[in-house]
Amino acid sequence: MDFSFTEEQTLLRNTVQSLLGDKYDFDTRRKIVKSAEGWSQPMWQQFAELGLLAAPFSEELGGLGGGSIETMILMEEFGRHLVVEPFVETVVLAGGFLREGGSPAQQEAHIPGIIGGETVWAFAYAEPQGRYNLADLATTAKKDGEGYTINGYKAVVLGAPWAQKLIVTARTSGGQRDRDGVSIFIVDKNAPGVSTRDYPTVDGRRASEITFENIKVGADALIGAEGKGLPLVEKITDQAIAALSAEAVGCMGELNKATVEYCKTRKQFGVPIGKFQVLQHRMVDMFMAYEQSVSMTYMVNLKLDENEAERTKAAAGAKVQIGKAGRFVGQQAVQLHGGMGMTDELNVGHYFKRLTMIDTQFGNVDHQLKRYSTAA
Amino acid sequence: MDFSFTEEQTLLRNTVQSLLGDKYDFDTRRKIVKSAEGWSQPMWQQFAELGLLAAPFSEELGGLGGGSIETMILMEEFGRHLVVEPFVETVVLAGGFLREGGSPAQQEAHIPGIIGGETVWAFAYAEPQGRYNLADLATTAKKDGEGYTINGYKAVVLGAPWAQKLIVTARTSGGQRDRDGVSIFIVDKNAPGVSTRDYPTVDGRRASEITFENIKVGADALIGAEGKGLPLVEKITDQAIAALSAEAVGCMGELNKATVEYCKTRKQFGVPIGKFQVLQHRMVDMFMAYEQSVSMTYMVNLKLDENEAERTKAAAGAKVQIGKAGRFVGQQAVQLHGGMGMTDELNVGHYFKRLTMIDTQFGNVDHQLKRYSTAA
Amino acid sequence: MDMSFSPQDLAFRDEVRTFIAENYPKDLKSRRTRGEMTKEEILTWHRILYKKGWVVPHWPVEYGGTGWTTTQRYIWNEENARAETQALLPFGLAMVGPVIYTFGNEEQKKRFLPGILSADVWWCQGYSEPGAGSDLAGLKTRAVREGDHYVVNGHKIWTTLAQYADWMFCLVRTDANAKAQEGISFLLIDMKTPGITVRPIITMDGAHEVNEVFLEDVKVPAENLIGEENKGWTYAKFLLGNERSGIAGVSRSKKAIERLKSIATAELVDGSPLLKTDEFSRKVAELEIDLTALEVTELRTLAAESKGAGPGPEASILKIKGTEIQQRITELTLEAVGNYGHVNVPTGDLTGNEFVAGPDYSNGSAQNYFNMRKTSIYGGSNEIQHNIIAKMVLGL
Amino acid sequence: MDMSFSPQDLAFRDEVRTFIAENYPKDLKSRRTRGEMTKEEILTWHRILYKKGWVVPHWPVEYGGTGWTTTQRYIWNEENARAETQALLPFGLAMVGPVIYTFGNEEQKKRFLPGILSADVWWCQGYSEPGAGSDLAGLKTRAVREGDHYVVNGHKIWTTLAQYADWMFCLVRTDANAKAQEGISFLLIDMKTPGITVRPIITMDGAHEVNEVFLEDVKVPAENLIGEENKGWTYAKFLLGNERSGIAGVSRSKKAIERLKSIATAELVDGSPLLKTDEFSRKVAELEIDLTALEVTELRTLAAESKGAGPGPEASILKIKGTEIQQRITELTLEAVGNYGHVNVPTGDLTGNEFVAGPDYSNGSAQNYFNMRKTSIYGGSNEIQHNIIAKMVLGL
Repeated sequence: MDFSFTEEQTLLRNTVQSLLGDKYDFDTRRKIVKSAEGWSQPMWQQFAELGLLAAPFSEELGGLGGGSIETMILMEEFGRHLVVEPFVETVVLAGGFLREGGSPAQQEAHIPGIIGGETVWAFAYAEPQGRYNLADLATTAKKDGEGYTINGYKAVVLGAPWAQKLIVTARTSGGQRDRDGVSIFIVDKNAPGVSTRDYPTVDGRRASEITFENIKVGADALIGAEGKGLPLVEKITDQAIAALSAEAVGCMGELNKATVEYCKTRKQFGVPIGKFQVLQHRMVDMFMAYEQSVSMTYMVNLKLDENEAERTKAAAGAKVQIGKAGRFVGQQAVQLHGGMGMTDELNVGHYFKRLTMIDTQFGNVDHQLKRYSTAA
Repeated sequence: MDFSFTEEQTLLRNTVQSLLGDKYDFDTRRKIVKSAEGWSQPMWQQFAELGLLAAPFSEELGGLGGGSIETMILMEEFGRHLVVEPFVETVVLAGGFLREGGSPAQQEAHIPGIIGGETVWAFAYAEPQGRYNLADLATTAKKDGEGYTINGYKAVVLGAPWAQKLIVTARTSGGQRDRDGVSIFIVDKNAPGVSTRDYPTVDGRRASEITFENIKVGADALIGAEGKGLPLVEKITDQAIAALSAEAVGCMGELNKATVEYCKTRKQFGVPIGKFQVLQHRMVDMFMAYEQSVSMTYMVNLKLDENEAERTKAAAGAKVQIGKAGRFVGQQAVQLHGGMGMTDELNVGHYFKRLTMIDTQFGNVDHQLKRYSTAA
Repeated sequence: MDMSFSPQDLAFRDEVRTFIAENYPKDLKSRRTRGEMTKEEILTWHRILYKKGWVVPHWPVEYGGTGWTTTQRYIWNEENARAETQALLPFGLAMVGPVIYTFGNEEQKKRFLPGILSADVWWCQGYSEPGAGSDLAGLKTRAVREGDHYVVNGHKIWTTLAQYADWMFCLVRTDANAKAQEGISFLLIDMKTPGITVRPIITMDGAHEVNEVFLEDVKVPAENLIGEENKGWTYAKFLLGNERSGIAGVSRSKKAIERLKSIATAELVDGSPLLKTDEFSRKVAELEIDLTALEVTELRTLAAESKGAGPGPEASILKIKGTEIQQRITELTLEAVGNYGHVNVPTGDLTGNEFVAGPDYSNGSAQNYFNMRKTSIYGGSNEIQHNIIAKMVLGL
Repeated sequence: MDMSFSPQDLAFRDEVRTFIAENYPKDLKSRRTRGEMTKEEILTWHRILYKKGWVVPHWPVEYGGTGWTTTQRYIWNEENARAETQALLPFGLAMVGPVIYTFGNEEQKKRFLPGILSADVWWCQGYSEPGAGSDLAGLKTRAVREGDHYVVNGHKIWTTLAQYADWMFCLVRTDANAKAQEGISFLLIDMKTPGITVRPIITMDGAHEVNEVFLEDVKVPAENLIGEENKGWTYAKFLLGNERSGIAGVSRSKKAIERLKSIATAELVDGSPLLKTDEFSRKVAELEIDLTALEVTELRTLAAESKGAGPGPEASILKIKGTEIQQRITELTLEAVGNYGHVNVPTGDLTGNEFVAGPDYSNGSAQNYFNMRKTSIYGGSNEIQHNIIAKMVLGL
């Protein structure tokens, strides 16, 4: 039983801390978000150069041999700095699908581009009618000679405006919500028949609505076995949940720090407002919510390779915890900052917005509570 | 729009206040609860003499012509004094069934005994498998010549040890949870085949487990039409809910008063603990929970004669409000009284216990939320 | 005891309902927020009511009020909420207007009240300062009397819609040596006076609703002083007391819950309406019950008021519970729209070609949720309201 | 990072698991509370562990400790919770014992430690007073030195199981002029000394667990003073720090949730298990998740401790969250049993023929719920724990 990092892990943390500390302050981030592109390609290149994009890949795949703990370390720092670049989409999700479900040929074809920072990916899975049910797919892929023809519509594909490649879930058989019949495809975003409408998200990122109209992909675009993709989708999204938990911990840590600091300096009625007992206890509750979130984040990141029921409980449990804690800490950080907390100028609102959106990603508290309850 | 009482109502309130103020202090109540009988027959007689038991009956039935507001006024005071005598069971429930569903002959036979304080009633409806579903009945009544034969088991029949008469729900047809097929009977508690096991409840009352073994009752024991009793059961239990809401308001009012008083006098760290902002805000939340409960209690008592959907929403809504508020106010009153709040000696714990049991009666918060949601 | 309306009240209700139906502009109906509106559009409903003579039902008849009873005023508000009409701006009608006719001199009444009624003059509120939020009495803006003028220097913040304002009512410190609540005066300031700069504050939902106002050697004629010098705190408290009433927003919240329920009916979970799931229906039911309780609590306050009791510190309950419910509605609405909660509706200078993803009902859900966090901060934070009840009602 | 146990730890776990299985008395298994037990029954498991040498794993080896690692002690507690063994009384083992071996003199160690280990001497805690609860330093019990004795006068309250106690460790004021936390001494008092009266306090669940202790001119030999006169606060704080660790009660809560789930499986709603309803399963899930988080938080504290960090003020989290969870479990258990929550299980002098209605699992649900309200009051109220974190961790 040990909750400390290895030397390599500590080194990784120092690396990302010093990079973001130097080059990703709040003003820089604001400029990135307001830019036409909405993200920083040069920053992404630096992530690649420093090996951040290689961290969770094995050495055989050209990575640094890390795993979920390395991802957790990075994500917490990305949370602290509200990094908008698509690490989760590209490295955790697409990287995860390729690593755990890809053929050697697919891995060879695509992982170097991820590690090198050349290719950005997005994960097109959600559909308007499907809410958080990963199996609820109206998008279809029909066998067509050796390959497949894909038709359908994907909603709120985060990071898609920046991506060259997409991971797409589609139904190759079965009814609209059957567990069987879900398949996973690699699709070029510039393939004929892919049309996208891009837009900004409230947490300063970009997303697309994507229509697939008779997209032809080859047999080599299929990840894993046809129609058997759902367990892998669940596993990889659980890995993304573990990563988002760490990001949320980073956001909450910063919010708590900022709030305590603000309450120590902001004076009303002649004393720092941090002297008011009600606000003190509120901040203690925020602190406890944070500590409990740290615990669940450790837990889920250590349990991603357990059996399905254990992993599901860990991921659903962590998502519930950060969903509730994120809402509480976010709302109260705004409240305790008063009017200042409401402004776009201060970073407080931005952390709050990001935490709110993290709750939505891959299913909110209600969805995950149900998932937790029904996990065997 | 007017929330004030009529002169008669004010008089009624003064009457009950001065009776209980003089003769139902906490020590007297403790002695009543600890007595072998567990209630006070002489007190009941006084209720009768002062007309309290006649209040909600029409003048034609020998009553004082009041209604739900009169019941509300009495119940609030009963709540303030933690009166254990079976007013709800006898007057609100049995009286309600007779008033709204009884034949003229039944009314003539039974209501004078209620008003005169000679007959005490209990309502035997709950069954172990049925939880809060009023239609979930394993107790059966089989047509037997002119009358019926009743068999079954009733759980936690409040006030039954003191009662001579029972209102019993039983199934005359249909499946175990069908809405149709529920019938309502008047049963003598000393009829052959009725066996009871009595016990105390945690809130200082008495209840019985009752077994019915081949009880014969005549056709005149049936209230309303055979198999069509459920809507009446729902209506009368909603009236009981309205009465219990007022009782809960009485309990909460006393708890809040006691808590504020205690916090003004109890000193720690050299100051009255009521100076600590966290406790102040807690008491404000208790105050608001109380005020919101008063509002819902007024509302339900004014809406008991509306159509079924309106009445259901009002009753379920009030029960949810007092369930949640009662829990919060009760728990916090204990917490703010510290160790003293935990003792049997102080009345605080007794109000808390009563509020806890009120939440259970006729369905707790969860049950009533569901009922509210599904009311047309 | 009786929660129903008298026949006269019901007749009145029909009258106002018909008036609204016949006079509320159709093209305003689809516009939900005033952020996207022009200055003139924001005033549309105000101008219509002004013509009808119904713009200030709560004022004394001599100044333009309608002479309605408390219940009639309640019905009027209900019907407006029911029809989802534009909310009128409070700065003139609810805030400075009553201060002027209560504490102003005849000259001031004549000069300022007509513009408030007609909406020809747009007012803004100069109360909060960077160092004086919850502790309003800690304000530092100085006004020094020089001959027939005051010279004002200071820095106001959270000034709603100051970008459109012609005039500001402003709390200033006229006696630097007096204790916190003394030495404050209530000044009316023409926003065109040299030395005034308005700087926008963009809130986290992207909206420009509030501002900072900098005052640098602003010369304000002494005749613009309301009441007595150094007695401004009295007028300020009077104004804040008026501000709180109506803040429960029960009727608007009812409409918002209706809207929430229709969204949750359209949104599907595994093919069935979200509203039919046990979790969500339960949350909506809790919200509705809370609101029902608050509605009766408000009616009880009104009933007491119509019997002559002033709006007491109990009004703080209306503020606290009202804003909690408003915030909860936006929280559940955001929850209801699912993935489309991510979508940002563009604000500011727009080309008109901006793409907004998702069904119409989902647009702005997140921004609305973010925006409503302000309600527990502004108008006396909910913590301050707790303090008020603790002190004034519980005597702690 | 690693949350799993080493092979050595796993072997140790098997050893203690086997030991408990083989040695824990079968007839104690069905007894859930100690309220119904005789004094001797309460000590059964203690005496067995004493023979085995495992009664004070957390003490230094020289005084009887086992020399186990932090992880091994954690496993030991886990296994006891898993087997639902009797909790040992903390007064000697966890409270006064460590004070005596840390601050007592050799004579005191020889005299008192053996009786604590063997359970031949039953200790109780004389800390709280009617006027000194959360503000313990406000205690008023006076001890005046007269020759080789102290003469003690005062009034202690909430003294758990004092009805059985042979000795009491007691905080007394020895310097009336000193400030609150100074002038306090730590005295050991023989409960048979003339002048001591124990009066039962019945709690709202009907149990007699706590007492008042009146001390009237009680003569206590000066040799019963621990450490230095007027330095008692140091020892008291040390003791309270020990008391807090383990208070999270994670393992016991796990068992209690298992029990709750089996009750909610037996209880039916419309013919289906309560546990399968969306509302109840959701509440149980939230509880389990809270507990999982707390378990890891506790493991993190332990891991830090085993690296040499003392149990810091963060331990207050364990107290707050631990008791919240314990209370919530009893709340949901009461909710689960439905109508049978009304049933009172008789306490006090019983005939043995008392009828208790309802299924066994429902018995005492309400009383247990009422009783557990104490956990957020005793041992430093949860409000005080908040104060501690605010001050010591957040620096507010």
